[in-house]
Amino acid sequence: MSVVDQEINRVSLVKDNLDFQQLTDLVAKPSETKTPKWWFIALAVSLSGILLLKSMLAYLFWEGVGIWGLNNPVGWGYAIVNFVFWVGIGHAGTLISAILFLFRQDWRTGINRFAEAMTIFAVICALIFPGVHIGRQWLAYWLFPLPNSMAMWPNFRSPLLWDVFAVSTYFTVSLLFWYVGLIPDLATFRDRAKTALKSKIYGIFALGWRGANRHWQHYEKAYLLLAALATPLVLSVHSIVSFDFAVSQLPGWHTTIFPPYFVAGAVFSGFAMVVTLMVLTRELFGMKQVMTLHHLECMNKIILVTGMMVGYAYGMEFFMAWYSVYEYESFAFINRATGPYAWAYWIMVSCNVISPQLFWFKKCRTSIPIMFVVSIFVNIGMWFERFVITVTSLHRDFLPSSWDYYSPTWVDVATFVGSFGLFFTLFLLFLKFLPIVAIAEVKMILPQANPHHGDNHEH
Amino acid sequence: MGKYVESENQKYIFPRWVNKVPLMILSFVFFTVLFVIYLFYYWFSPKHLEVGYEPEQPIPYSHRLHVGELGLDCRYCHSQVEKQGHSNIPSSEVCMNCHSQIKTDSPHIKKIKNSYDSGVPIEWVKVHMLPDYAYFNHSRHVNSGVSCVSCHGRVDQMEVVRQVEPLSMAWCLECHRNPAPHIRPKSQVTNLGWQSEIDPVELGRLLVKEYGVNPREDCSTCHR
Amino acid sequence: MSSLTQLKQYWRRFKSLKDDDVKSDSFLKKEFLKGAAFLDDAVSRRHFLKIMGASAALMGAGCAIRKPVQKIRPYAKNPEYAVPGDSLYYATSLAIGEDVVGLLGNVSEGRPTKLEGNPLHPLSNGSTGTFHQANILSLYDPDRLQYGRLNNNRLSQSQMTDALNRVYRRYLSTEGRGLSFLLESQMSPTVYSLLSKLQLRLPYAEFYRYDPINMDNVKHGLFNVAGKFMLPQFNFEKADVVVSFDHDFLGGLMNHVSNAAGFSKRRSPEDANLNRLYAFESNYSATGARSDHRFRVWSSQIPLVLFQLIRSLNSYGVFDFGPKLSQFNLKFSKEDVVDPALMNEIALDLINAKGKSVVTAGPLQPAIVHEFVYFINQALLNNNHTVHYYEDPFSNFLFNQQTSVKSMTQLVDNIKDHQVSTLIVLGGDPVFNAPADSLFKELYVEIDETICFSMMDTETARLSKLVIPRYHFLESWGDTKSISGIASLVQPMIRPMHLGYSDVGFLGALLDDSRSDYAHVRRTWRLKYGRNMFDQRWARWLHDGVISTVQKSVKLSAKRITSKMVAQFSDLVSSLFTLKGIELNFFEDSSVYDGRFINNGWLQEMPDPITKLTWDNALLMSVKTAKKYHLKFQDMVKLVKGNLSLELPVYVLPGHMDNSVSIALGYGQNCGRVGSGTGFNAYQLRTRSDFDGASMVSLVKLNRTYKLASTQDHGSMEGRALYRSGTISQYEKQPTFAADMVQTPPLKSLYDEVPYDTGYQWGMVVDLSRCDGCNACIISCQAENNIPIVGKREVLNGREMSWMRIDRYFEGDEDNPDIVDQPVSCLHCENAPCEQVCPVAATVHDQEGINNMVYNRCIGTRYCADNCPVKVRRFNFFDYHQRNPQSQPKKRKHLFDYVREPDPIVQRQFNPDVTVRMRGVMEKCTYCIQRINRAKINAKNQNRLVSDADIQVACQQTCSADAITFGNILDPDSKVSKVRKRQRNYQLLEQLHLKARTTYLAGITNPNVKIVQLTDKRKL
Amino acid sequence: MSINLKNKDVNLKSEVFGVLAEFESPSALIKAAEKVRDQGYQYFDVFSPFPIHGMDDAMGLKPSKLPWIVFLGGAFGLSFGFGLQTWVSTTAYKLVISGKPLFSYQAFIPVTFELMVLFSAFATVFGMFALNRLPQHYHPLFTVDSFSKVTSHGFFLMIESHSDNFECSEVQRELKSYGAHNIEIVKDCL
Repeated sequence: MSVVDQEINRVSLVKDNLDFQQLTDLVAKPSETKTPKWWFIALAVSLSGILLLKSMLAYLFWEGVGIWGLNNPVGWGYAIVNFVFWVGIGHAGTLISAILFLFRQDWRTGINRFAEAMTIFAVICALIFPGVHIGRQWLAYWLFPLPNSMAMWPNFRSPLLWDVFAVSTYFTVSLLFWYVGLIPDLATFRDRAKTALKSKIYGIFALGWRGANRHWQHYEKAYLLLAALATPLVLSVHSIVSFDFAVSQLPGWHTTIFPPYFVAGAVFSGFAMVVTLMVLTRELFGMKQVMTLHHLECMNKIILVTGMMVGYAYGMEFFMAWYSVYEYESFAFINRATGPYAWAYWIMVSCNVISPQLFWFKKCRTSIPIMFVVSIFVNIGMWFERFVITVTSLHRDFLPSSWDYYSPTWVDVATFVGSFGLFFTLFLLFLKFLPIVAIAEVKMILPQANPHHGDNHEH
Repeated sequence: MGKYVESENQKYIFPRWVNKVPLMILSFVFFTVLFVIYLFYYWFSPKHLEVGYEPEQPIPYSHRLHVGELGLDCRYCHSQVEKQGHSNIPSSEVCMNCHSQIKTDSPHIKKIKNSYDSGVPIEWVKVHMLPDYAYFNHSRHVNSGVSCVSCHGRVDQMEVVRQVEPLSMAWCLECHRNPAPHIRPKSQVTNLGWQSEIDPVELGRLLVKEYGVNPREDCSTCHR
Repeated sequence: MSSLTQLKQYWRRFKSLKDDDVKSDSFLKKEFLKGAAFLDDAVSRRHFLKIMGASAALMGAGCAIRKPVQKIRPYAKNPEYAVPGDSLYYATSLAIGEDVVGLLGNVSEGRPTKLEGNPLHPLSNGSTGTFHQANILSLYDPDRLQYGRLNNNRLSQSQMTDALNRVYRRYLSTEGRGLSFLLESQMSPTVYSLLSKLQLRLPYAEFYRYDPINMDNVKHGLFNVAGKFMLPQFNFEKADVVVSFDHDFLGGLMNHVSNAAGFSKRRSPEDANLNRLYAFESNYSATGARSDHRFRVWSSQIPLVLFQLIRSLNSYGVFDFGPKLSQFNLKFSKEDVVDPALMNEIALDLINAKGKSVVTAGPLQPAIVHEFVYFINQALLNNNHTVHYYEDPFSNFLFNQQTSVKSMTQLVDNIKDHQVSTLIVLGGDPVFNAPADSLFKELYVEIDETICFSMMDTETARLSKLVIPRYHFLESWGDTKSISGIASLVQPMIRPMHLGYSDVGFLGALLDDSRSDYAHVRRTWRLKYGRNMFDQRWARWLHDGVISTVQKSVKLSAKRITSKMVAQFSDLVSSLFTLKGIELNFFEDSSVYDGRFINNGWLQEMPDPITKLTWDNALLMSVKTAKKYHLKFQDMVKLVKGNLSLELPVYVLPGHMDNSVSIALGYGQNCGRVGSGTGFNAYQLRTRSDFDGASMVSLVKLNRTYKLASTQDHGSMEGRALYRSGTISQYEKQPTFAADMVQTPPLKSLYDEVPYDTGYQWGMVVDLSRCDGCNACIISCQAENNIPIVGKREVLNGREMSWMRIDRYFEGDEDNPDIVDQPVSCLHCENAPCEQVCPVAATVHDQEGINNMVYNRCIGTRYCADNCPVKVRRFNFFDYHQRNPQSQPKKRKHLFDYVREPDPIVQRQFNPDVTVRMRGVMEKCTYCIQRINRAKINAKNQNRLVSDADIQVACQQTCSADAITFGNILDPDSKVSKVRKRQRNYQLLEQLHLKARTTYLAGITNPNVKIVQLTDKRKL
Repeated sequence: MSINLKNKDVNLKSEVFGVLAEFESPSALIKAAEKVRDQGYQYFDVFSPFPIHGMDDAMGLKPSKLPWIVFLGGAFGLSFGFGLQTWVSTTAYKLVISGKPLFSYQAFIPVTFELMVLFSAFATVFGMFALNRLPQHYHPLFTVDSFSKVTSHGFFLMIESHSDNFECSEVQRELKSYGAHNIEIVKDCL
């Protein structure tokens, strides 16, 4: 028995073996103690980001997409790049909570809540762009199969329509998943509430959860099933996003390697974003005992792996271009590395392939500053990856006569910056008012949660 | 051991009736959705917005009187309908053909006279309107035996012309997909009251063959 | 709920609306709005808010707003033939410079919307050039002069008439002393008859002429030879070998339409034996681009080259130069410009094609050159066979017997010694385009009374005391007579929109003649053809658009070279060797001609056939020259010539002659909202001494740059098989070489494909061998399909809208590359990549194989454009119609309404059969679906099938080279189905399995094998 | 042992809903649950801050029916998705797109899959709610103050009064014998 136990928790996932109550106190602290000043400052900053985003969108609706840098060969620019970027980031959460759950990776419990929240906020940011990047935004509802007096229906052969379904489904399911996970912890907050109002509000969302085992039974089953559903989903979403490119004709887009390559990239960027945010949060909210270095190290290992996968994909693309003996294809890639957008390409490579190599060394894997910097590099690199794929393939395709150069306008940039405002606003609110850590799940993996735990001490 | 102290927290206990609330909300949402769907389907559809449009015209020309009672043929005034895409609105000249003698003292006829003399056109209010991107061709329809009635209704019974069909794309397609019920002998196209002796659909099917009626669902058929 | 019932009432009761019915809008605006983006409505803000209140839920969606109230205004008296919704064609003709073309005006609802060539007019044969197509826009140019102006006071029509009469009466007393006329070239017999009347009444009135672009040198050259002012016309159809000395007979305006037609007939091997074209030039012209052998020479050295040819011909005993030749030889044999061996081959080629060749020199070459060109043609027995000479019908007028420069010089001198008290400028813009050293501008303002008769508010108009607006030719009665003697009528198709006169009317008013223009024109021809049967004749002329098509060429007996000629020639040639520095050449611009089309948006945005520049001209120079002066694209330079200078940007044009630069004339005016501030005024460097001929300039680099808007940044084909061409021998060896160029694995689709094997199946074939890249198709398409202009800034952003573009590629070494032109518009692929990616099915196929673009369904994802392999889809990033500089503020009707709208005058040009696209939708070539539908409906109403005769798409109709064929590819009798079967036929990017409906016939060149061998040897 | 009179919601008219006992640890709880199960009270439940391994067997619960609900949801989503696309492109409006056949099922797979997942997810979550009778904001247990611990570190077991042979004092005695250290009578106020 005891041997098995030690085997199970050979690395303690929670520092200074807290008991159940201390754990609860720890997680509930941010929402119960006085809000630190930096939180308000950060909120103010990100709110002004939202304001920026709002005004840019208003301008866009008034004037038309001409205010962006798009031109004739390059019909897709920042909007789509940002969309793919945010969706990509939005993969970490579900991946952590679903796939790692299925693989029984107990260390996920410390961070999954946090990562899922990030997922949802990222997907919200992503969802803005496809909606507004079209020419006549007020007709966006034509994308949905609604009966109408024109007797017209959407075209289900279009990858863009697949996208609409994929991303909205993904958002809905992630939201459900997240909320289901939240219920017991909301109940915890309800029961600890200091004021009637708080207890009322949390109470409403806790749905009257009372930890009954007859509930836990269905609840666990539901959680398992959701995980089982979310796993193929999370893989499908970015595959389908990649279809937007892969199903087209363009050299540089029309590649079979895209789905796995995109998924890997998504996980890569998602985990990087989680690390960035986690490093900050555990410092600022004193979650060190739950979000341990061990967690971060695991994350960094995955970043290293996925980074290698992405690098492999980069190489593979070139190989296929050469191997295909298809002049247009080969040109597209030579143009990437040496053409007018070479700068973007090499930023991408150095950030995505070279910088994660540091994580081969445990020192770097476990050094907060290094991992913080690298994770930010990876995010930059992944944004450029999308930029490179979208723009460099478009700006020089089949007929040299229509070749052109794309450069964003200030509106493009401002809109992108604004989307970060939205992201961080949501995130800050989450940090303040919701359990950052899945309390119930962490308790499950505490040693004393094991029903036979008691016995060992008796003998 | 824990800092947990009971007296600290103000616990709120929901009254029993709250348990019914979720169900109520659910049913409420359900009905509002139904309502909204109805809103779209009827109130905001051409069936409701377009049909029944009956603007007042500068001159109260009565189709009921001229067509219904005096038996003028549509083509007397709308003379281009068989040759052109547009079915033309008659020029003041045409009115004057008769009204240079008849009812010359009526104030409205005077208006027409003035326009005829001065050359300033009479501003009729358009009743049946298609959007600019839809190109409807009268001649093509009339020449394949689609009666005026099919789109304009019993104008011969209208004191003031009124829109009776939604003229929506879906409505157009209905006929384009199944023309037979709307095809009649070319000779009867302007005879609004015409009734077929034999089963109209059967007749329609025959005429579709005879006239080589082959309506398209292509976008380019109506949109250019 | 209550608001909803109100909504209902709103639809039912219309009384409530009566009060705020729109009365403000002008008659025109209402009449001409079909096809425009928004219509008048009577929805006041109040009612609008009511509706919105009701449909607040739908506000975002912006739907459920009922279409606004529309008014129908039938004619009070129906004019004959005028049928709402149907277009009528009236014949007319247009003279620009000395070029005359017969036209048909497409008039719908009383407004001409499109010009087509008149098939009955021999110089047009149903096709046109760019200027003729774009002229319709000049008619609806809101910047036109709209009323007379006397020292900046408006004049009514009657006041203008009085003003002119007063002038006339004043000078009657002095018999015209002090009165001077400055004319631009006129081709109207009636105008000339009135002019002669003027000369009669005012014998001492002086007449001068000035045309910045003219045929003077040719005329005077031939005059020196034959004593007649003549111009040659070439029968390229019969010519096997053509040698052009700096003559852009395919690119220039003069006779372009007929030249291109004749020339192209000999360019497709299936139709006739290919001709062969040798071109000697310094600038890269359209003619050079079509040539089989192009030689870069300074245009100033053309005489020397000409002499080389003469020498070679002489050596083969063809050209009898007389005794003088030997001394020539001694003088110049060292100075060969072109490799004599090659020249011998050319000479041989010409000799083999005796009587079936053409030698021609450009109008900018001095008269003496044209004299010798004449003798060469005479020696080669071309005269009266492939080269016909026609006497200028108006050369009996003394002022027409002088060169523009001479005439202008006299005028200037007379102004100087105060012999001119009144100057009447009959058309033209001399203040802008007179030679820089003539100081015309400075002197013009000193004249007591200056009268300017002009359509636009030109610089001349602004400096004139009295300004009289000139009608557009579509508003006026008149007539034209081409140099070759083809007479045709000019009839109005719309009531003059502004005050003013037609050319005839102006002179009539001046002569105090109360007769109408109509009467004047009739009179001219009645005097010519007599009274009997005149009305019937007149009716026929009006209908056909031509009075007589007989072209009586001058039959010339053999002429001999005089010693005077030889002397002149040798002087000229010897003077060449003293030339130092950089050679500067001016050339006629493909967009603004001499500057008169500066305010025409379509032409301004039309990419130049060679440079692909829009909205500007630039200093063209070769790669070597640019390197030499460390210049690159868009660098500003200062050209200095004596005390004159001009600053302008550089355009590096591969194939341009080294140490030689060229500038297009006509830009850099301040005229109109569209044209002002575009380009640089080359006239500032043009002096009388070297008005035509090249001049020497020095060049200073400025460290500034200037953005040039080119529609094609990349000139190389990157070795891709896009434009496919081969020599005639290759073609004969392997006729299908073009299709074989790209080897693809068997192309199979994942899906079983739609067969398209019934009914009409539309298709197009473009013969690259015929196309000379003249751009006429682009403008025609623009006029037919309501395509907006986007302005220079948007062209720089790469957002030009034209549905058709002509891809220009350079091939070969950068010193003297070949230029190939490939017209590309939507290929209407059967497996269209654009369709499958559209999420809302806004672009789909119809049963007839056309790739429909449904604007009203499009939400603007731009995905289709991304996935279009040929990038022919055009996106409305903004609403360009409302952004046009000539648009005006609009009374907004509701929240989602526009703030601006196109000027109502411009709106009249819109084609009512084509939807005007709003912002945010994609558009592209539709195969002129509106024309197809019209033809189909007419045919069906007549219970017959559509045949070739029923349909011509806009680009095809206007193409003078007959390079575009369109029709039903299933119909075995249709031309397109036959042409499609030709072995040169190939698909663009067939490896993508597009199954494009638009296919291409490979370009075939006919190089001289011996010359190729020789040059290859030289290379080794 | 003694009825907790501090409980403000208890008034004389209220009737006994069940007996609530608090235990020290998961292991204690699981043992107690086994005993109660053997006693044959059919209406009892245990309450804990997190699911406890083996508790289902200890309580003798039948496996959850949720998977079947999810299966139905998925099946519906799948057929609805594919059906919709097929109907739209072959029946509703026959449009030729990129020369593909009207019924190009290859292209319908992604949306079909997504809708299947979507509807299964809905079935999972709302099925779970249904099976758990959630949301249920009021429950007699919430009237018990000490019960607040259940979401933090409290382990409870309750036997409901409407179980057969439920006798209040007897039940309390038994629970005490199972090692419960704090026993309360839960009252349901009417």
